[in-house]
Amino acid sequence: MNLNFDYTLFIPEFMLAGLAAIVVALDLFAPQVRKSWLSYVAAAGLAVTAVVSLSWVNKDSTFARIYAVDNYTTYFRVLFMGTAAVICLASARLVEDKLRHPGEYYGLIILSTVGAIGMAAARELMTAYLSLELLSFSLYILVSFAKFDSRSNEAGLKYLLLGAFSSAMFLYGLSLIYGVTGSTYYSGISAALSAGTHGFSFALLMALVLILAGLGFKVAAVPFHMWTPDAYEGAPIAITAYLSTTSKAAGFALLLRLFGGAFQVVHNDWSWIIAGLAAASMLLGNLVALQQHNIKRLMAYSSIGQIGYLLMGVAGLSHNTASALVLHLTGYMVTNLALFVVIIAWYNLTGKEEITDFRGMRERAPLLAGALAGALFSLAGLPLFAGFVTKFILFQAATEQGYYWLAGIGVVTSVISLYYYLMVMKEAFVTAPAEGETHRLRVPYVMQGLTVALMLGVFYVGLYPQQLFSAIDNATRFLFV
Amino acid sequence: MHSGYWLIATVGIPLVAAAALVLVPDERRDVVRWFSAIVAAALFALSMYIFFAYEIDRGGGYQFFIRWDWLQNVGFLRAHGISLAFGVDGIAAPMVLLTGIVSFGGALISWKIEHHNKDFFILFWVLVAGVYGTFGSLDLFFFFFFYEVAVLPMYLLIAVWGSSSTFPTFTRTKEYSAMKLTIMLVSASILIFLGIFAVFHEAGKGTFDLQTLYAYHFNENFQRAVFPLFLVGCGVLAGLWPFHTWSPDGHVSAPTAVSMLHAGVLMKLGAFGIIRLGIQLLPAGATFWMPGLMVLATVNVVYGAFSATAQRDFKYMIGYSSVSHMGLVLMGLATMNVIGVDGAVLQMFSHGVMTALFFAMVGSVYDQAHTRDMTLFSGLVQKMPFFVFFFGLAGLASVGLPALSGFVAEFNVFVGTFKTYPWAAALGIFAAMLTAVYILRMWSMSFFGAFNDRWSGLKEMTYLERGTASLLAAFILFMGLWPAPFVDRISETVRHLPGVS
Amino acid sequence: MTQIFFDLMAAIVILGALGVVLVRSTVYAALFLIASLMGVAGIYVLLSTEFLALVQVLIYGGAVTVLLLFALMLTKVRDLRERAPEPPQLAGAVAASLALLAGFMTMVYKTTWPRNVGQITPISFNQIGTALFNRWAVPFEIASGVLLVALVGAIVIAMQEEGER
Amino acid sequence: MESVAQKIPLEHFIVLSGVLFSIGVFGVLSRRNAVLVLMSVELMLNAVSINLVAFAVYTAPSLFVGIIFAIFVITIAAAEVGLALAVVLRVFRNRGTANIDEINTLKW
Amino acid sequence: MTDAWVLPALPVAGFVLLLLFSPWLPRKGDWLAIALMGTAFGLVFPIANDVRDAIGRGGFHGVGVSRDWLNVQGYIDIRMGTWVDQITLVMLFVVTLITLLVMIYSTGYMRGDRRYGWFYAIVSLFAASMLTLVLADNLLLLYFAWELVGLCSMLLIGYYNDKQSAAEAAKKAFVTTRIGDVGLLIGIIILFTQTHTFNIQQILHMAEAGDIPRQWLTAAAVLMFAGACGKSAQFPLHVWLPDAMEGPTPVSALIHAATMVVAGVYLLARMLPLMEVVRGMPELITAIGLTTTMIAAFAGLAQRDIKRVVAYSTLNSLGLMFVALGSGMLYLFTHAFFKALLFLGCGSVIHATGEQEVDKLGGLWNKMPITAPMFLIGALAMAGLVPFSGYWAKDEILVGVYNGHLSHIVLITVLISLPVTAIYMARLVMLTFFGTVKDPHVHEHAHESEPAMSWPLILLGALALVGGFLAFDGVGKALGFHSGWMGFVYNLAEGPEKFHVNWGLAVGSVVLVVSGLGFGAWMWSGDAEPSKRAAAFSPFFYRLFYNRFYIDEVYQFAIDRIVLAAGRVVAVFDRAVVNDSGVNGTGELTSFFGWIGKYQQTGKIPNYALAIVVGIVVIAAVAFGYRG
Repeated sequence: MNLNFDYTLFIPEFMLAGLAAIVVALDLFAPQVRKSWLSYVAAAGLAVTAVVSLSWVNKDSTFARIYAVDNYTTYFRVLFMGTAAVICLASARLVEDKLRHPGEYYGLIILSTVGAIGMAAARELMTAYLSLELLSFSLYILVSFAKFDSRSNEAGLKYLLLGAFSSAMFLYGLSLIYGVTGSTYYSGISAALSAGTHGFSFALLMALVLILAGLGFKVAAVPFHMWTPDAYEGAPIAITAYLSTTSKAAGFALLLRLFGGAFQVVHNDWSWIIAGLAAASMLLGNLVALQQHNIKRLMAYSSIGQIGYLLMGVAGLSHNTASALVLHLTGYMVTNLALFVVIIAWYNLTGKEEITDFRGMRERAPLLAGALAGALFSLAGLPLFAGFVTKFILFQAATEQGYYWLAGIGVVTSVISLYYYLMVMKEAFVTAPAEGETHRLRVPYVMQGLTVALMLGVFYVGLYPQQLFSAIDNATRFLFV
Repeated sequence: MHSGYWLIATVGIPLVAAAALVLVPDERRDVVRWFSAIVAAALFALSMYIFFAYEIDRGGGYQFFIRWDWLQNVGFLRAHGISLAFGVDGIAAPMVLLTGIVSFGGALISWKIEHHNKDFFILFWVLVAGVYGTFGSLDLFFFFFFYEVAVLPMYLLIAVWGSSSTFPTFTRTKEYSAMKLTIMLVSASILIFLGIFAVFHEAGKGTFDLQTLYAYHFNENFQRAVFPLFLVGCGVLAGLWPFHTWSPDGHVSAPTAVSMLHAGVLMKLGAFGIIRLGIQLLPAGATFWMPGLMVLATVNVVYGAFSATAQRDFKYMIGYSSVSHMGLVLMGLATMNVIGVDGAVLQMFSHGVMTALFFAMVGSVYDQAHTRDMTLFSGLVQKMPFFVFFFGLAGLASVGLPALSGFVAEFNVFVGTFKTYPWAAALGIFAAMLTAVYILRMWSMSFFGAFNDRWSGLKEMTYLERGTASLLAAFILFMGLWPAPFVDRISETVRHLPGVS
Repeated sequence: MTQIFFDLMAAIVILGALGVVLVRSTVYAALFLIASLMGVAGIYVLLSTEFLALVQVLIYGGAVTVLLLFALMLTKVRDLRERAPEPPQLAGAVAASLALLAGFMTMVYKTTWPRNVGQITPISFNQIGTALFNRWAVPFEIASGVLLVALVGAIVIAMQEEGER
Repeated sequence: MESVAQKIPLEHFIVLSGVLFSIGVFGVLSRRNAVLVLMSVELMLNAVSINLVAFAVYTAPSLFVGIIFAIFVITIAAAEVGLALAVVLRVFRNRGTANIDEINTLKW
Repeated sequence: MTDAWVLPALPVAGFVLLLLFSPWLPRKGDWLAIALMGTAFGLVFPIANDVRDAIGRGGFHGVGVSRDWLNVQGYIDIRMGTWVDQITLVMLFVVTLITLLVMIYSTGYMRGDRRYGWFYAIVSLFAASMLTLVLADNLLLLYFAWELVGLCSMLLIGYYNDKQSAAEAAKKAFVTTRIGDVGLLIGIIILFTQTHTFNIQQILHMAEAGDIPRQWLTAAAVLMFAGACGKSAQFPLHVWLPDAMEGPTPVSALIHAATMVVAGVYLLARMLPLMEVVRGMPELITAIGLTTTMIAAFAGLAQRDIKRVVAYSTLNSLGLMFVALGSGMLYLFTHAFFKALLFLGCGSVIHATGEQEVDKLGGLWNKMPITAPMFLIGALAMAGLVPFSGYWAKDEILVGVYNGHLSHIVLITVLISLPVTAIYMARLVMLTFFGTVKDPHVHEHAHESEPAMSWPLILLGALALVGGFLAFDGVGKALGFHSGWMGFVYNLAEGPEKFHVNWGLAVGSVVLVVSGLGFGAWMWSGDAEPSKRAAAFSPFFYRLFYNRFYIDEVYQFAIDRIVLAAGRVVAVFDRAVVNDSGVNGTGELTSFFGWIGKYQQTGKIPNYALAIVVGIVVIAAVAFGYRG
């Protein structure tokens, strides 16, 4: 077998590792530097790396058939690095105010990005698993990074214990797959499955169930979602944003690559499971979100609901649905980031994170309020914003695979979600600010810039996604080889 | 042929206006007002141009056609997959004009808004863009896109600038009404959503282009299965019983201009959707289901009228009368014959202008009196003759008095209905009589009689309001006295609608 | 002979595991864990993977268990005995794990497993090393990343900060 | 030692790993001390390792991927324990308990 | 004739000009309205001349001219246009003349009113609508105008907008006539769907040719008749007319006596061929007319308001016109004069005294030397005393009934109504102008009205006196109608219908009327002692008459207890069931599910892990079951 051991493929990952080291070193050896500079360095480094990684566009190469650097990987590289850069920028003030060890904080974010990219790029089970753990470990730490906040500790502990538990499940599933097919390469698995050794089917089923449980935990699909609200609520708010974006997206990147590359031949055996998970996620996430008072918990349930929509695309996995899924995922990430930037900025200024604490945002920080409205509308899937187009395309793709009932649940729950998004908006726009809290707040320029940039992104996806969708379409083509 | 750029401008101008307003500082209220007034006037002129330049003798097809490809050759989409295809036919042209009129009126009426009028106008223009877009779209995706755009700003428009009211037996907060309106409308669009998916999938053309889809002959069973989705989905926005309650409550809580647009054009989107998506796309389904719609529409008409007789709040009364009148629109559509559908479209226009006038009037008294309870008023005519005049004019139009627009429309609806469902026509005409009952009840209760000194502080309408009202009234009279420009355009298109005989 | 060895090791593994989950005393539980893990090492030996057995003994027996005991000591100074779980929780746990076990058993029973693969060639340390650094370099690198992260994280999280107690 | 494959069917290993895994699951579900929960997770991971090694030996001994995998699993398990203990310690320091029943302020 | 559209156009111009500019015009522009109306009146004569000449040449068929108004090729074609024939001409003359006189009269009566310009504007609009109504060549335009006159009527009834009763009366008038209009509209639609045209002449031809299915024709006829009943205040839709007296008196004279209320009669005359084709229709019309006549006659006996008495007399007359069914054109013609005269007389009295309760008036004969005799002429004409115009017209009807194929009961009933009519007219005159002065204060103030009001009275008085002579062919010929007036109006091809006196009827009716008048005069002479005794003698009848047979109460009950109650029920249903249960209930149910789901989140790790395991087990179980 002729394997390609081209280490240049990993240049972006190496750069990231180096960047992480630089950030930690800067923190360690230059304590006089303002800590917010660390975030700028990290963000700049991430941005540069993202640009560098663009040079692999339209190149299809793998490292020993284990690690593919194709358009799909490149797409997610850029996406994850961009997200990480935004998170770094958005955390600056938060880290300064509430957290210690900023170097490690940014370093971990950067390293976790490597893990996320690995999940997207892996075409082999071990690599995928280890990448997943790299991301997870980073997140365990980041979630409990507010050391003196007992809620953060609790969230970290829950996330960690349950994460270990579910990764054990995942691993058990992987081991069974290995046993069934004798390979850990996606292509090998696919080949073995299509060779049709049907005697293995029960082990295969069990393996699929366990793998789905593990990945379901990662992406927070019902019923493997229980950690989500608690972890979201306890985590430092920027990490909540990170959890709801990169962590989820990486899970889906892995899911798509794995199921597209390895399990597509036994599509019938798992598609209904994912459909069920999708339905349960959409329903539970959006219904329980109705009852929330804390914005982070609300976002947690809302993201569970969003996961349901995305899973819909996995259930009827095909090139079209994958494209649609990634498009929606992208739109969702941009929107969610915009929303979280607003929430972080507001939290920085007021120190509050209950929904009712958003009252008077229109009066006190109009820019934030506007972005809040836009982002919420986008999440609810209303037009002009990203959510409408992406959801439309995603649902259309799902119905093409015959999942009308899923699309039905999807749109019904979208309406339910609109209700609680509007409740948030009501506080921001309708309710008057509390006594003595009527003065304008000064939002830092960085946050303003981020808000505007992300909202422009939301509008871009929502109003003219042709290039983006084409790029995604090109990327997802590599899933099924 | 005319340039489609004019048509696309109807969407572009308000959207650009909304974007431009974002940049205006909060405190520059007058800049916002003047800017909006100019935009509104421009749109009004543009709408007039589109309406009158629509050429009658071209067989009622789409004019002002333009297509910009938006998303194609990607995913499940093929060439022209989703395109910004615009064009008006004889049905859309009057609707475009209606939007121009009502939005112009709404913008002028909103002159006195002080609280964040910038935000108000941003949302207002987005709403207007959505409405224009829906009427102009010839692409299934964008039809739905703009349809939702039109609903999207409603929550904030009502919840922020609206008003809560307390009634003897219940309270209507603006937040409640706004939420109900938004949720109900968006819920309804679920059905449209699914319908669109089904149609796209069934046709298998890889495009949402409506003209391509119109050309495809859908299987009859498919049509029967999918048509109800469009019917109910769009019907909710048109106030179809029993999904109408968002409408009166929404009116009660909405600010004046929003009520105007809401009843004036937004509800028309629903009926328009039934034509565009239902009848044109799935004619056989329409033929199959229309008797059912006829039953519901008749309930609408009678039920709305009865409800209106029991209301004490101006806006509730008008709201329920809207339910009744939109029922007439649905009734006209349900006939599936040329005269009836003609009448329905005429009624859409007529009701749009008339109800806008109604709400403009109610707004002018509510802004001063801060109540809309008609039992509290008495003898208003002595203090506000102009107000009563215009209110009366709108009322008479809604009663269906000849020489006013309502008559032309209702008459066509009744004639059309009578051909196929005489009983429904009879009930409809009976409800038209009930309209007289509640309009005159209000009239004699609030406008006539001894003047109630409690309202001695009331002032006559401002000149701006009078101007707005005159504009609307002029169109009521125009259509009532000389309906030919409307009928020519509408009928030329309606006669070519599939399934309409 | 092999069968007996297997049965013995399996018994150790399972009894040890049961001890871990059932014994009330936390320290005993940790000791049971050692026993169980050593049993697993025995299984590895049985499967001719001595390297793995060695790793198992070194890492689990040496590092992990000590770490666990250490943690136990640090966190449960006053009471080393754990209270029994609430009945509903216990019932749920029993039912769920039995159901899972039933699932596994069904799977084992229903699946045709491969047999007769022929002779097992013992795998040398060399081969493992070569594979790890050659073909499996990527996962290896990532695993080192994971370790690094865990290391940094553990320090950051556990480190006593200035002004703390 | 003679070849295992002739003597013991693969099922035995899988059953063993299944039982071990289930016991681990039971431990996670029933234990109250965070450290013990962690121990139970270790049991589960060991079950995975048994599986992997057994499959490696029985199905594709020449590639020994399963053994490599098992090594990684052990590595990760160790790292996990280290990290988890740090977090447990942190929680204990802030709350004075490592009892997961009592760590439930985040809920509903 | 083809330019007849100018007639309504003139007052329309008046309406628009006054509406927009009246505040800035001298005298609020009343001169403008009067001038335009006068022009219109003047223009009737050339048209009449043309028609007369055309008839003289023979073969006159009416002249129509129309334009497209609304055209959906192949489906509906509505052409708006005018149609001039003899009936039209009679109506044109009446409408323009009476309107002109009322306008002149109103310069005095309405002087100083706050909304003087509005009054003239609406009266102009009314005139325009009424002219359109009579000129309309198609049913839709007719309906158009039909509704507009109703609107003007409503606006003018509610003219005194600070009076709640006026508002109520206006509402009642509009809604009640609207009930009839619903019928008319449905009737028109039925005819359209059967004939595909709105043109009256075409429809009549098709009806006569039997091209319209019988059941539809019947339905259309009945429904159109309902419309006529509403507008012409026939039983059971007559209740609005007495209340309509809330409007200014000139309005009552114009709209509720001379012109608008005869629109129903006009409609029947116009559609007569269609009505006659339908079996049973003439009988129905007669029956309704008779009922109205009798109710009005008896109710008129007991009314206290001077205008109401006249209003009941109007009902009485309208009933008679219905009974006549098409042979009542002369009555219509003369009725316009004497009834307008009566109303304007009333107006004069009210203007002079500020009082309209007959019980408070009296002895005004000397005070009002012009009004009183004119009023007397009107009353006698109404009562039908020879030789006043009413006599001849009524005689025409009696002869028609006698010669007709109707039951003798009809004739007897009509004859019974005659003395009753005479009695209450006598009562009105006695109580108002003779007898004792009941309220000295009122009497003190009374004075004759100014010339602008008296001259119209005098003119109308003259017409009421001599108008009936038109019935004689000689008079008609003298005026230039070749075959006499009656011949001119009725018959085109069949040759002139001679006016022939049935002496028995003529004498009999005179006897009845005279005895009625005499009895009335005796009853209410002096202090009206006999009448009081009579009222005391049978309080039941008195109350029955006074309360107008309680028909209004029945309506009130129907409106309050049925329509409005139904409205309230629907409204409550809408609130409680559709909204609170249906809409809110759905929302609350959804929220409740969320509430259930929320509490699954216990915050305890074992529970979360349990959820994962349960999830796996369930999925695996399903998968195994599905596969196994």
